[in-house]
Amino acid sequence: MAILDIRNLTIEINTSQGRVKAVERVNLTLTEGEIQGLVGESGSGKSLVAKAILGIKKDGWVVRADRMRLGDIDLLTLTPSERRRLMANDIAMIFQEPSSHLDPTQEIAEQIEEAIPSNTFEGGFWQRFQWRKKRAITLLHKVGIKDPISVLRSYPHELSEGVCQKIMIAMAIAKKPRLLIADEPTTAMESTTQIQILKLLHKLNKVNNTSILFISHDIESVSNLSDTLTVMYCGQTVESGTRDQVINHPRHPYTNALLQAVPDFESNLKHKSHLYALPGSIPPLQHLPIGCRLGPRCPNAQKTCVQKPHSTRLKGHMFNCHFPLSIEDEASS
Amino acid sequence: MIPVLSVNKLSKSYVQHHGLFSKKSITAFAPVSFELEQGKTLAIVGESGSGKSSLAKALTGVITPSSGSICIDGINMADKDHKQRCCQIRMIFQDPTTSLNPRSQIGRILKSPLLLNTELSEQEMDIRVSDALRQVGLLTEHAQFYPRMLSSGQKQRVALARALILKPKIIVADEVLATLDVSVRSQLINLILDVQREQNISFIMVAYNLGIVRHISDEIIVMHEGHIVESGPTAEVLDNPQHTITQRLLMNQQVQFRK
Amino acid sequence: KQQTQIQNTGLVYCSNGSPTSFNPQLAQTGDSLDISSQLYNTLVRLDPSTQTIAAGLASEWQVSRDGLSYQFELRQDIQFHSTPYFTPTRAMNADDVVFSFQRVLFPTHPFHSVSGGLYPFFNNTQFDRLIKSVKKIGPYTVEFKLHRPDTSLLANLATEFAVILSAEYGKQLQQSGKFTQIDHLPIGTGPYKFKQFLPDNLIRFERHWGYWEGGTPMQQLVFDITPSPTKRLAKLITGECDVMAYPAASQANVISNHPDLLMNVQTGYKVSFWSFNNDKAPFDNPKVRKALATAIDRDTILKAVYFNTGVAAHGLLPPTSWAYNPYLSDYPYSPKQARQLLQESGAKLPLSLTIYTPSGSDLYNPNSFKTAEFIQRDLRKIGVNAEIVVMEPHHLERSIAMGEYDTLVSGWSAVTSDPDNFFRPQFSCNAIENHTNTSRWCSTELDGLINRAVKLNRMVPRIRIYREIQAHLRDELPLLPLAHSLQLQAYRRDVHGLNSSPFGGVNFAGAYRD
Amino acid sequence: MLIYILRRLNVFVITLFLLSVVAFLLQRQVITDFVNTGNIFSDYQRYILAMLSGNFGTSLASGNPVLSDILAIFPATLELCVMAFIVSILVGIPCGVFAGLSRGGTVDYGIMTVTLMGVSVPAFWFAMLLMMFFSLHLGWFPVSGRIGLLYDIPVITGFNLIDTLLSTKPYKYEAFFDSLLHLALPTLVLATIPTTEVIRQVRASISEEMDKNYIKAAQAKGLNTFQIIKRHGLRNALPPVIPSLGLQFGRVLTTAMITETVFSWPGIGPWMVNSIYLEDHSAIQGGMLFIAAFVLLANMATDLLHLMIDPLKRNELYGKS
Amino acid sequence: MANHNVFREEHIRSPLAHSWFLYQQNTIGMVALWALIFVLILTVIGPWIAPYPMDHKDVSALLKAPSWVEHGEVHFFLGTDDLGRDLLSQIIYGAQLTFGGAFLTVALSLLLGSAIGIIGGMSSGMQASILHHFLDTLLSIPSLLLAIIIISVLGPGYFNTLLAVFLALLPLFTRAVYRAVHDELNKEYIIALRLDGATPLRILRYGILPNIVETFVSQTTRALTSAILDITALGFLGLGAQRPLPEWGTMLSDTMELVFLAPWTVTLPGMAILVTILIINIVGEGLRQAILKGMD
Ligand SMILES: Nc1ncnc2c1ncn2[C@@H]1O[C@H](COP(=O)(O)OP(=O)(O)OP(=O)(O)O)[C@@H](O)[C@H]1O
Ligand SMILES: Nc1ncnc2c1ncn2[C@@H]1O[C@H](COP(=O)(O)OP(=O)(O)OP(=O)(O)O)[C@@H](O)[C@H]1O
Ligand SMILES: [Mg+2]
Ligand SMILES: [Mg+2]
Repeated sequence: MAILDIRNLTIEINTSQGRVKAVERVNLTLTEGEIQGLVGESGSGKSLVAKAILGIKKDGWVVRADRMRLGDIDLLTLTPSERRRLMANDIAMIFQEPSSHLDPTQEIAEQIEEAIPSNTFEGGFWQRFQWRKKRAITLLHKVGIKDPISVLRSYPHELSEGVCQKIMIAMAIAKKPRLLIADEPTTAMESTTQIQILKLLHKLNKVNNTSILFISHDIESVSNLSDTLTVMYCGQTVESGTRDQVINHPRHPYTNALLQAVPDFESNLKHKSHLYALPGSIPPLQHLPIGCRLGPRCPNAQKTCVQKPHSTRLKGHMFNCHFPLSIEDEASS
Repeated sequence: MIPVLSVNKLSKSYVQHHGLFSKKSITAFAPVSFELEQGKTLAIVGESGSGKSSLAKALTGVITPSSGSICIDGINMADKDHKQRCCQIRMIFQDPTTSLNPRSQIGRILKSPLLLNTELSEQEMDIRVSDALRQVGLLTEHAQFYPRMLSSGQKQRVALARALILKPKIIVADEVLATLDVSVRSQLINLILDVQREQNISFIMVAYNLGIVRHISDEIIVMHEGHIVESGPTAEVLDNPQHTITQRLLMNQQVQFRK
Repeated sequence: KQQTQIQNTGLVYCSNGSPTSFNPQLAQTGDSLDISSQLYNTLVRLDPSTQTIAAGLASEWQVSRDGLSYQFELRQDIQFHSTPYFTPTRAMNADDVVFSFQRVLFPTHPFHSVSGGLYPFFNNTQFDRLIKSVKKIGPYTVEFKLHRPDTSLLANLATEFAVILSAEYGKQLQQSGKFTQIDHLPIGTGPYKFKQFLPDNLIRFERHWGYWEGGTPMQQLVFDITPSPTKRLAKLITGECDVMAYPAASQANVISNHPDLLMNVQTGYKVSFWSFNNDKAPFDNPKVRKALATAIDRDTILKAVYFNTGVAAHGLLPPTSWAYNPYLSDYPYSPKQARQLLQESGAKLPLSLTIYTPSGSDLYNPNSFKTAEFIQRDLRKIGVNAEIVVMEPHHLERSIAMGEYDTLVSGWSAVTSDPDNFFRPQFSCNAIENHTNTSRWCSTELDGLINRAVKLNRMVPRIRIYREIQAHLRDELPLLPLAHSLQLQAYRRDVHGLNSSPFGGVNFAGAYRD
Repeated sequence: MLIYILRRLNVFVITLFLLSVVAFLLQRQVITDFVNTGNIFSDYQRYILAMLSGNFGTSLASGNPVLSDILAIFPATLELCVMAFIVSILVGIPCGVFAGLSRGGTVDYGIMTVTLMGVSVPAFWFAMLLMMFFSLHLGWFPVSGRIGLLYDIPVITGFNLIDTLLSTKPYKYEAFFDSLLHLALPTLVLATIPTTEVIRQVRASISEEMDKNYIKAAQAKGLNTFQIIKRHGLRNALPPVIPSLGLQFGRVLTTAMITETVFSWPGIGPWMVNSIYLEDHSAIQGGMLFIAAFVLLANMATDLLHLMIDPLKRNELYGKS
Repeated sequence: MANHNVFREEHIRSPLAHSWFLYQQNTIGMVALWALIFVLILTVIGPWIAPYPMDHKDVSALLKAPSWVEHGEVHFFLGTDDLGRDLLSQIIYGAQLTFGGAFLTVALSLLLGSAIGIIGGMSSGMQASILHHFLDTLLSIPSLLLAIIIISVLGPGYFNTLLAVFLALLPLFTRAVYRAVHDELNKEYIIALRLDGATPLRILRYGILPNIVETFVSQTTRALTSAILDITALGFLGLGAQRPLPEWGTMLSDTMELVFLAPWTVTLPGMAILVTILIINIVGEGLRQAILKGMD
C-alpha cells in the first residue's frame, strides 16, 4: 500500500525576476516499509518537495498538486493546523546540517522532550514523573549515543555534527512516525559518522518498518540504501524505478550521466582517462529551458525536446524522455 | 626522474593564546617528508582534522611551517617570499565563492598575478588571460564578468585558471571537488587531467572520495593525526592497505546494506 | 483644573534663583530677596500702600533732635522659629537686635567674618561709616548712635536686608563651633520657618505657628527654583506653581490674556543704563558721551527688549520718585546730530569700543544682551564700531572690578524708595570699590551734593538738592539711562492675599488658596 | 569567566586611567589652590590616591564634596534612565517582533517609519514639542520636576517611585501617581532612542532567526507559530540584543542630561552643564569620571549578563576563547 | 521586464555601478538624495542666496509669524524672531554652521580615523589587539558624552564644539574600519592575493577597500547624524556655538523663551534639524541596502 502518493506536484516561487516553477509536475509514490531515494544535483528542488510534503511554506510560494495523500488522508484538504498536528504524529523529518536545525539556546533535553508526544506515554500515572526524560535517555541509547545523560545536558554547539544528527533521528523516531523524510542526512559529515547514520536509518527501516524518503545528491550513497530511486533534474522528475532498474538499466540520459560520473560504477575505466560528463551546467532558476529541462545539455537532444516529455512506464520503471536509452534492446530481449 | 618537489621534515604547530600569559600549542602535522615527480598527482587522504589542509597551506605558503624545508626543483623556498614561490606552486582554494574578490572583474583577478610576477606588456597579459580562460573552458568575454555572475562550477574553473596562469610546476588543490555536483565534478576532473597531460603539471590534491582518488592520482599519502601513516603508489595502497586507518577509510566507503 | 487634597496644604512659588545663603544680610544688592520676608522681620517696614515707614518688630521709635540717635521700643511677645535644629527658650528682645546689627558692623563680633564677612547692602549704603554704635538700653529697648545725621536710615532699616537674627541661636552655635550654620539653617521670626533646601531645586517652608501677627493660612510654602522665565510661566500655566517671580517682559501679553492667570503691575524702582567707563579715553570726554547718547534709539529698545513693560528713562530716578525732576530735557534720538557731535568732540575717529553685557536677564533689564545688540546696531549708523562681550554675571563682576570695559550695559534695582539709594551706589567715589559705580564717576562736587541731601530732615530742601544732582548728571552724562522696567508679578486666579513689594519680594504671610 | 572579567576590567581600568590623566591635567592647569609641587608624577600619585579614597574634591559652587553632590542627584537621573529602559523594552520588543515577523509588510513599514523618525529627531527639540503640546496645550502632564513639590517625601533610596511608596505619609499613593505623571514626558523623550534601537535590533534578530533552520525543524515538529516564537524565536533573538542595550545605556545617560535640562529634572545633566558654565573644575572632572565609570561599568555588566544568558557565548567564558 | 533582462545581460556593471543602479530604483531614496544635494548646495552658497544679511535686524518686524499664518508677510517667509531677524535667512546661515560643520568634521575624522583603522587593521599582534580593546571601551562612551567631556576641558564655543565632535567621532571610524579591514584580511581572496605576491598597499587598494565601502557608507551616515545631533545638542545646552551665531541648536535654546509668543521660532529650526537628519538616514540606509544587494 502506498503510504505517500503525490501526483503532479508543482511549486512556484515568486522571485525578484518574476514567478518561476522551481518544481514542475513531480510524481512520487512511496510504499509502506520502503526506502526511496530521491536523487538530484543541488538546486534540483529536492528539499522543496520535502517541504511541500511537510507543508512548511514561505510567503510567495505556491504549491499545487493533483493528488497528495498520506496513507488514506488527503493532505490537500486539511487546514494548516490539522496538517501540523498530523505532521507532528505521522511524519518526521531529519535535516541536512543537523546542528543548525537544533535550537542553539536550548539544552538538548528540552528539545527532545518537546518532540516526545504525550500520547506515546505508556504506564501508570505514578510513572509520569520525569517520564519524558527517561524516554529521552532510552531514545538516545537507541540511536547509539553512549553517554546520553551528558549529551542531554549540552547545547547543540558543544556537540559534533554526527551526534546532532543522531539526536535529530532520536527526535524523529520519538513519535514513531510512519514516514521519515531524511534530507541529505549525511552531507558534510565524516565518513565514519556517515556510515553510522546510514546504518541507523537502515535499522530503523528494518525494525520499525518505517518508510523512508531519503534525499541526497550523491547517487552512490543512495543506491546503497534504498529500494527504489527517483531522479530529479531542475525541478522535474526524470526517472524513477527500483534500484536495480535505475542503476543497472538507466533510461534517461541524465541518470546515465550521473552514474557514469562516479568512477566506482565503471569498473573498467582506464586510469586517468576522461570521465563521462554532460556539457554545460545546471541552468539557474531564472533561465530554465522550456520543455525537457535537460534539453540544452542532452547528447541525444532533438527538436521535440522543447516539449515536455510524457512519462513512460515500463514494469514500474518510469522515465520522462523523448529518446530514452537502450529502449530497443530492452524490448528485444 | 628527479622529483620536482621534495618536502623534508616539514611540520606545523599552532600556538593559541589563552588570556595574557598561558598559551597552548596544537600540532597540525608532525614532521613529514615526501617527494613528488613532475606531471604526477599526489593525493592526500585522511580523516577530518588529520592535518591535510594545514599541510596544503604550508606547501603554498599561506601559513609558515614551524620547521622543515620545501624544495622545488632543488631550490629551497624561503618562508615569506610569495613572489618566488607563486611562480612554482599555486593553490586552488576549496570554496571559489570566497576566494574570488566579489568586487573584481575576472580579468583583473587573473591579471593580478601576471602584473606582480612578470614583465609582460598589457596586450600580452590580455592574451595570457584569454588563453587561460579558454583553457579552462570559459570564454574570453568572461574576463569582463564579476564573480557573482558565474555559477559555482565556472568559478572553480576561474580558480583553476588563476592557478594556471603563471605556468607553475605544482598546483595544490584542497578539497576542490567535494562541494561540486557530480556532473560538474566530472567536467572539472577532466579539465584537470587535460591540463596535466598538456603542461606536465604536478598536482597535489586533498580529496575524500577514494573512487576519484584512485582514478586520478598516482601517489597517495594517508594521514592520521598529523602523521603520514601510509604512502605509496595509489593502486598499491588502495588495493592492499597495510595500515588500519587506510583500511578503515576504505571500508567506510564500501559498506553495502543490501547484500 | 481640579484641586487635589495636597494643594490645600500649601502654595508653590516659582522663584528665579537659588539663594547663596539664608541670611539676607549677606545678600548681594541685585539679588532677589524672596526668602527674607518669609523667614525674618525687620525693625520697621515700608507700608505698602503709603510708602511710608511703619512699625515692624519695633512698635515705636524716637529720633533725637540732632538726628544722631534713634531709639527703638521692641514688641514683647515675638517668638523665634522652633525647628529640629534649634528650640528657642525665650522671646525676642534687645539682645537679638544688638546681635544682628553688631555682626554686620563690627569686625570684632564673633560672627562678623563668618560666611565671607561681606555685607554688600550695608557696604553700598555705607552703613558702617554711618553708625557709631548699637546698644541695648533696656530689655526691649535698643539705641542706634550715628556719626552724622542721615535721613535714609529708617528706609534702610526697613529693607529686607536689615533682618533680626536670634542671639540665643548664635550663642548656641558659637559654643558648638558651627558658626556657618547660622546662615544655612536660618532661625527668624517670620511667618514661615525653614524646612528643607535642595540647591537649584527647591526650598521648603513650614507654617510658624507662633507668628506674632497670627498663623499663616497655609501649612507649607515651597519655593520652586526655576531660573528660566519660560519655564516659570509654563509651570504657572500648568498649575505647578501658584505664583511666579519676575515674568519676562515678553510674557506680559500672554499672562494677561490667559484665563487662569492674573498679573500685578507696579512701577518698580529700577533703571537700566548704558555706562561709560569714565576712566578711559575718550569716554572721559563729555562730548563723546553725548554723541553716543544721541545715537541710541531708546524707543526701539523699549519695544523690542521690554515689550513695552517699561517706561523710557529720562534720568536715573523713576518718575514715581518724589525727588524726580520733571523739568529736564532729554537727549533726543538723532544719528545726524550724533555724528556731528562726534566730529566736534575731537576724539580719534573712527571710534570703536566694547560693550560688556551680562548674559541672562536682570530685574532691571529683561535681556541685556539684546539691548547691547540694539546699541551696537545704532552705533554702526554713526560709524562707531562696537564689539559686544557677553559674560556670565559672575565673571562680569571681575571685569567690572578691573575696569576693563569701555562701556557696559547694566542697571540698578533700588531696595528702598529713598533717592539716596540710587545716587550713592552709582556715583559716589566710595562706590567704585564696591563695583556698583560702573561709570567710575568720581567728582567731589557730586559727592558733596549726595552727602548733603541725606543730612537734611525736611523734604523740600532735599528735593531741591536731588533736582540739582539730576541736572548735573544730565549735563555730565556719566551714563545714559535707558528704561525703567515695570515690576510684574503673575499668579493663578485662585491665589489671594499676596503682598508684593515694589522692590521685588513677595510676602506670603497672608496668602492662601480658595 | 574570571579571565574574561579580568580582561574587561583591565581595559576598563586603562580607560579610566587615561580619563583620570586628562582630569588631572585639567585640574592642575586651572585650579590655583591645587598643591603643585612641580613633580608631575608625585602630584598625579597624590591625586589618584585621593580619587581612590572617594575624594573628588570640593565643588566650588556648592561647597560640598563633589562625590556627595553626585550621589545626591544621581538617583534622579538613574530613575529616569531605568524607566526609559523599561519602556523601551516593553514597547520595543513587541514592536520589533511584529516588524520582524511581517518583514516587508505594512506593519513593518509603519513601525520602521516611526523608528526612522525616532532616530532622527533631536531629543531636546522633541522634548520641547512634547512640552508645548501635552503640558501647555492639553495640560495633561506637568512640565518639570520629579514630583509635585507640595508632597514632602523623605529621601530613602533616591528613587521617587520607591520613596513615595516607602513613606508613611497619608498621601503616598497620590504622590506615587503624581511622580509617575512627572516621569511620563521625560521618559517618553528618553525612551525614543533605546526603543528605536531595540526595535531595530529585535526586528533584525527575529527575522534572521525566523529564517534559521531550527525554526523549520520546530515547524516540522508540529508546533504552532505562537509556540515557535515563544519557545525558540525570542529565546534566540533576544540575548544578542542585550549588549547593544548596554551600549545604549551611555547614550541614554547623555540624552538624559539634555532631557533633564529641558524638563528641569534635578539630575546630573543640569548639574554638569552648570558646572561647565561656572568653570567648577572639581565638579566637572568628578562628574566626568563618575559618569564615564558608570557607563563603562554598565557596559561590562550587560556584557557579562549576555555571556551568562546566552549559551552560545558561554564558551567564551569557560576554557576556550 | 524582458527587455530589462536583455539590457542587463549586455551591460556588465561593476558591483558599485550596479548598486547605484539599484539605488536609482528606490524612489524615496532618490528624493532624499536630491534633498541632500539641495541642503549641500544651500550650505555652500547660502550666504549669497539668503534674503537678508546675517546680522540684519528689522526693528519694524519683530516676531512676525510665518507667511502662511495670519499676520505673516511674504518677505519674511518663515517669520522673524524677537530681534527682527529673518528666520529663513537665519536657518540658511545656520546650515553652514550645523550641517557644514558636521560635514567637515565627519570628513576629517573619516580621513584620519580610517587611516588609523587601516594601519591598525593591517598590522597584527599585540598593539592591534590593545588598540581594539581600547577602542571598544572608548566607544561604549557615547559621542555626545565624550564631546561634553572634551568641551569641559576646552571650554564652550563653536570651534571647540567642532573639535570635540571630531575627537569624539574618531574612535567610531577607527573601530569600524579596523574591524572591517581585520575581517577582510581573513577572507580567502585576500590570502589568494597575498599568495600572488601582492604588496600590502595593493592588497589594500584592490582587495580590501572595494569590499568595505559598505562600512564607510554606514559609518559616515551614523557619524553625520550623530555629529549634527551633537553639535545642535551642545549648542542647545549653551556649550557650543554662542549667540548670535545662528547654529540651529543655539537658535533653539535662544528661542526657548519665546515658546509662548512665537512657537514657530521653536518649531522651524527643529524641523530643519529633523529633516536634515532624516534625509541623511534615508540616503545612507538606501545606499547601504543597495550596496549589499549589489553584492549578490
Ligand atoms: N526561499 C526560496 N526563495 C527562492 N528560491 C528558492 C527558495 N528556496 C529554494 N529556492 C530555489 O529553489 C530551487 C530548489 O531548491 P532546493 O532547496 O529544493 O534544492 P535542493 O535540491 O534541495 O538542493 P541542495 O542539494 O542544494 O539542497 C533552487 O534553485 C533554489 O534556488
Ligand atoms: N588556525 C588554526 N589555529 C589553531 N589550530 C588549527 C588552525 N587550523 C587548524 N588547526 C588545527 O590543526 C589540526 C589540523 O587541521 P586541518 O584543517 O589541517 O585538518 P584537515 O585534515 O584539513 O581536516 P578537514 O578534513 O576537516 O578539513 C586540527 O586539529 C585543527 O584543529
Ligand atoms: Mg536541499
Ligand atoms: Mg581541511
